[in-house]
Amino acid sequence: MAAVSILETRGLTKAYGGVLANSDVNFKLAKGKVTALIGPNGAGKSTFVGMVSGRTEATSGQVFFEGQDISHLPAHKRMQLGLAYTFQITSIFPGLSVHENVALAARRKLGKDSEALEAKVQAVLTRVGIADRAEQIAGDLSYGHQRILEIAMGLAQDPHVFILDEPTQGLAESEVDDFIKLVRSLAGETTILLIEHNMKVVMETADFITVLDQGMVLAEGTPAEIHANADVQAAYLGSTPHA
Amino acid sequence: MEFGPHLMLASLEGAVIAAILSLTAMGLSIVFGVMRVVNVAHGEFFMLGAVLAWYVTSALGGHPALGFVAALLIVPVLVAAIAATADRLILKRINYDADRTIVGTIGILYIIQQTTLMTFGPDARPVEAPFNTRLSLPWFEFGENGFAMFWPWGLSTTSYKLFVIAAAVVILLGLWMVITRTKIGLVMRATQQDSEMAQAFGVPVGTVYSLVFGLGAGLAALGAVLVVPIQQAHYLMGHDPLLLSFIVVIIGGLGSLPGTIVAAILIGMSDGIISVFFSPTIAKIIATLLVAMVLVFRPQGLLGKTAP
Amino acid sequence: MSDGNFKSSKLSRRSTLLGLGASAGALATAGVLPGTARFAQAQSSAPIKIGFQKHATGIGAAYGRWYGATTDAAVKRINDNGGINGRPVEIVVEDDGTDPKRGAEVLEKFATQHECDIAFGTLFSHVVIGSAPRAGELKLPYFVVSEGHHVASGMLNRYTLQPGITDVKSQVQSMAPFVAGNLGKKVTMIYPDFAFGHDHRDFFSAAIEAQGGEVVAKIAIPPTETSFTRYFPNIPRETEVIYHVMVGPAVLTFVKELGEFFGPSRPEIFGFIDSLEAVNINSPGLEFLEGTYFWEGMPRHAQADQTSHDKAYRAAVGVDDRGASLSDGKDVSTFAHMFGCWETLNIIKAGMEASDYQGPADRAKLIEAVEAMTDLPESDDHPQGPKQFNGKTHQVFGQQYISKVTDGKLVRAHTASIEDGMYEDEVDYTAQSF
Amino acid sequence: MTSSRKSTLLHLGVLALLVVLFFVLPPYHAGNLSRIMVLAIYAMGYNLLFGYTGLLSLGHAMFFAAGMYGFGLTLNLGGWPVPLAFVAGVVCAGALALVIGLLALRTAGVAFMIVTLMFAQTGYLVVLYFGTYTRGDEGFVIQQAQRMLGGFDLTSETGRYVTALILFAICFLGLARLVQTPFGRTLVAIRENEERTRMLGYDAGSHKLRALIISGAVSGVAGAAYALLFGYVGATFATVQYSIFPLLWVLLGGAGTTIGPLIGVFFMFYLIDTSSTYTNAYMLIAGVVLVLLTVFAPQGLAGELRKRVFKWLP
Repeated sequence: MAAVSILETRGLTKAYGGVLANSDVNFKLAKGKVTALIGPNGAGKSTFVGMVSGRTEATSGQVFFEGQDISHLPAHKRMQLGLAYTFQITSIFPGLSVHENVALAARRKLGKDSEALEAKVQAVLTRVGIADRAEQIAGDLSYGHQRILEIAMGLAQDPHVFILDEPTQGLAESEVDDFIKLVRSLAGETTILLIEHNMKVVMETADFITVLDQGMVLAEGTPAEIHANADVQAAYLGSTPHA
Repeated sequence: MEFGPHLMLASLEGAVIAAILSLTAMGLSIVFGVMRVVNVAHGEFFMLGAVLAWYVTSALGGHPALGFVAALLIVPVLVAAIAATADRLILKRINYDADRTIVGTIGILYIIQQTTLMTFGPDARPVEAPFNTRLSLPWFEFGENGFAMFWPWGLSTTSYKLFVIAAAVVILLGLWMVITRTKIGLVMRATQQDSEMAQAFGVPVGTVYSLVFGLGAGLAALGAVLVVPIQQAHYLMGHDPLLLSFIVVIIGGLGSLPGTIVAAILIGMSDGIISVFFSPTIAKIIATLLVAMVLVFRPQGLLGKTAP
Repeated sequence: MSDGNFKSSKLSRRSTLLGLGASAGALATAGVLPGTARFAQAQSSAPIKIGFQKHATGIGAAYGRWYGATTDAAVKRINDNGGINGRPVEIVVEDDGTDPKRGAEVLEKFATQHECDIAFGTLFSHVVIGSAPRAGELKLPYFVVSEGHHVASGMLNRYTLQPGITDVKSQVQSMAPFVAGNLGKKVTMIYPDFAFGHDHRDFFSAAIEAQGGEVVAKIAIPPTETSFTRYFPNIPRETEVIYHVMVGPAVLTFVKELGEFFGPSRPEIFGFIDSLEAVNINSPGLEFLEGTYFWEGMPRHAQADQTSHDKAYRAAVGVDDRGASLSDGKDVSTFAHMFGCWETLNIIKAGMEASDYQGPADRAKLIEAVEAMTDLPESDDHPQGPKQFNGKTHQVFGQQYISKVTDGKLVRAHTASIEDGMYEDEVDYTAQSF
Repeated sequence: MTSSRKSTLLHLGVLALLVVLFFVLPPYHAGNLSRIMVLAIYAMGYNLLFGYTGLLSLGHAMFFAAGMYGFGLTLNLGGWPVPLAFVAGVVCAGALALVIGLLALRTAGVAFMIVTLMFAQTGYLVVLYFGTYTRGDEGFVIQQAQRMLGGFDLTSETGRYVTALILFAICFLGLARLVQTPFGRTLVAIRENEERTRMLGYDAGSHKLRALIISGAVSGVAGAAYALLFGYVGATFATVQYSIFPLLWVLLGGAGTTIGPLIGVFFMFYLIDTSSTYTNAYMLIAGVVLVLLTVFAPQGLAGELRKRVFKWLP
């Protein structure tokens, strides 16, 4: 890969009891690009991003972010450095308004500057298309809107690296298309690490793809390269034709 | 400091406390496990059991054993019925919401306490034990004058106290059989694991909740009936059993019935045994701090699997 | 909130109080009291209101019930005899919940809501200590029946007095000569590990040493304890006398387990009846108490030489010769303490009459009148026995009794004189301004 | 009018009402109100942790008592001047909260409840154990002469009311402001979803610890104020009962609302005071009312108001 990497893991390993969920993962994330992380169920994708984001403690190995070793930083410190993370299972503040949800995400950086904060929240909500629902209680939103809200919360942090863990899971077809548009519009603005099962999304958004299988990196490359890769075909694509 | 006898007696006393506590805490644990609510009124069901036991025995008269057996049969059922009614009237209506249940059961606590005060008065009421033979052994020691025996500084207990320990073991075994071997137990466990799923499979979850709430209160009352011949029935006696059961349930690990028993034994015994080594109030301080520290470093409890 | 009795202005309040119209007074008299009592002509026939702080709920409720019964009986007698200064006495009862915070609130309620002339009170020391500062600030005379040493120790204030019951320091101290002389010199003390128990420990240790005895072990029981046997092996084998004093609902357990521990081979046992107040001495499990000794503030069981005062007092309060309710022989009173309410109310009457008390403006005069009291002879007003009041320390001193359980009855074995319980003044409240 | 303007007006209005009430209420009720304000400070301290941060402590009596004894002992035994002793009380409570927080915040949920309960119980026993200084359960009196502040008599009805009102106003406005700051908003976020808050880059642990320290210190203010204004320090205030009270007040008044604690204390106080005029069974009435409230007004009084009428209620 030619691009400059913004995030890198070296020998990242996670063992649950005797079982290795990830073993010796060496991974580089190209700056400003969309990289998709794919692999069959149980391949260790969520564990991997968990270790990157700091939610899950690594058994061994290192994580570098913008050249800094962040292996021993707690999750919130990594977020403060410019990572953002959306959960596989929707995680918002259900009792607060949509506006406050996004404001919480933006406020860490903008702090007491209420005007800048307001502008930021409006911009993000408009961008993802739920500005008209700003005053609604987040828990009352439809499932699709809640997922979009969570993405908005990620965007509001102006992340350098935005990790999306299966963002389109459970979305309707039209919502998936909107999502694809959104991700494309972010290209160049930020770096995206996308865990995705939906091959359509992967193929239409990703600049690079990394395939994880049984906790190890199976293949890396552009979508075309991956598409052509025989190992991947055998291990993954061949057996699970995409939707 | 008479170290040997003190330790022995403390263990014996601790065993009696642990026996009663395991029954009471088991009641709270089942309610907590199945319904996921904190029943602040649990101690009052214990108190109600004790006071009603006094009432039944004194109303019947005759040989103490007669009244005691009657109390043992009637009182837990009565208390269970009261609790089940409270569940129907109040907890069901608030959907077992965690915060509201706390307020609601504090309300029930006040209601039970005050009603008992007005109905049965403020005095401590004794109940005569069905049998109460004093058992004592001397303490042996080699002193200046060679081998010597001391009365009564050795083992001193009563047949009734030993009976309480045995009774608690039998009741707990019975409970274990009910939970693991019967349909009622199966339904309870199913509800505990996933009440929505259980509902989908046709389990009448509302009824199960009422039954479980009643069962929990009934166990507390049973413990109380057993303890009144040792302690007295008093309208404020529910405070300590509540706190101790609460502690036991958490220390044991939420929803873990074996954990509850292990913790009951630990808590019941530790108090007494620590008091062998320190002055009584310091012993209490240490025992209390110990409970806190166990949880600080093992928040899921001793036998709990995941963090609550 | 809902008392519907709001006065519009604070300024007019005092004057309204002073001039409480005859109409209101007449209403109250007609409404509250039957026509049996005839009250002498007085400047005002409005009742004298005495706020009664009662342990109706909480840990002291067993005492509160009997304090209430005694108070009612004493007030009925006072009213039957023409009231105070020709005015009837009205008791305003408020529950203090045996809680110092509520106690203080209730005292404020007496002073500013019920507009009581004085307050009269309660047993548990923490309630008294929590309430007394408010009494001082509200300038409300506060007559306590608590047996605590807090009044005489100087901790409280000029508005707080204890004229009806001897304090614990005096009680404990007066026991020492008998214990050392008749029961033994090596004493093991068992007491609750809080202030009340510490008073016993400190005062008795000093007193027994003065008698040439010693305390060989001090066993403090934590306040939350419910079982006691494990503490008993700590009683040294050389112990000649066990001195026990416990309070609270677990006392019966304590005494029973003490009996079970020793069985037939016990040392002498001396206890404060506090361990068994409101408990039938013939309860199952207490058989072993036969032959043991108890301090009693006033003998629960009528003695062979019963005075006419004792007889009249029992009849008025409604307790029988065994100190139990006339209507229910199993309902045992708190006989060793509750006489304090009776005697205190009679002191209040005497004080009000001596100071020609008319209303709240005369509160200071009332206190001065009580402070001036000295000898209080045994009488229907003081059925417990003769007393001496110390105006400087606001504390009364009286005879104490030691009874031996004989055939299931508490038989008086010794009467400690007033002098046995005297100690040096620790405060002079009369030096404080009102 | 914006929500924040409305809420500013509301807070100032409450304070103005309290000032007016002093002049119109008869002395008994004015006296009650000064006590209610002191207890409301305690409830507000509790509310910050429970209502806003979502941490249910069953041990807050230890912070109230720390304030009370920190003040009472330095004043009585140490002979410190009133302001210094008062600060000592508050610092004691805050420092205790720091230590407890470092340990107890390792836990969550019911374990946190039990851990705080146990620490509070330890605190109670420690007060009894050092009976030589604390006079154990009996407690001790702070003499009228000591309760002066630069010639201002804090034991007069006026002095007491004014002091209580000033302390109340500081805590009331301070906390109302605090929960609107980014810090306060983050506490609410932690209550709603701690994991999400952490993954937004907030240090949840340090926020919770700071919330606990503030909560403890405010509870300590209430404890010290009680001792100062009512002249009594006693172990009763360290018992479990006094840990449960603020929970009850806050739940009744409305958890996570700024005026809920005041409403809750006021309601509970007068519920007991009024019903006790009619019957000894006032706790029975209190019990029934609690049950009815939780069935019909689950958000507490202020919470229901917010839900039904004043959506802007802070």
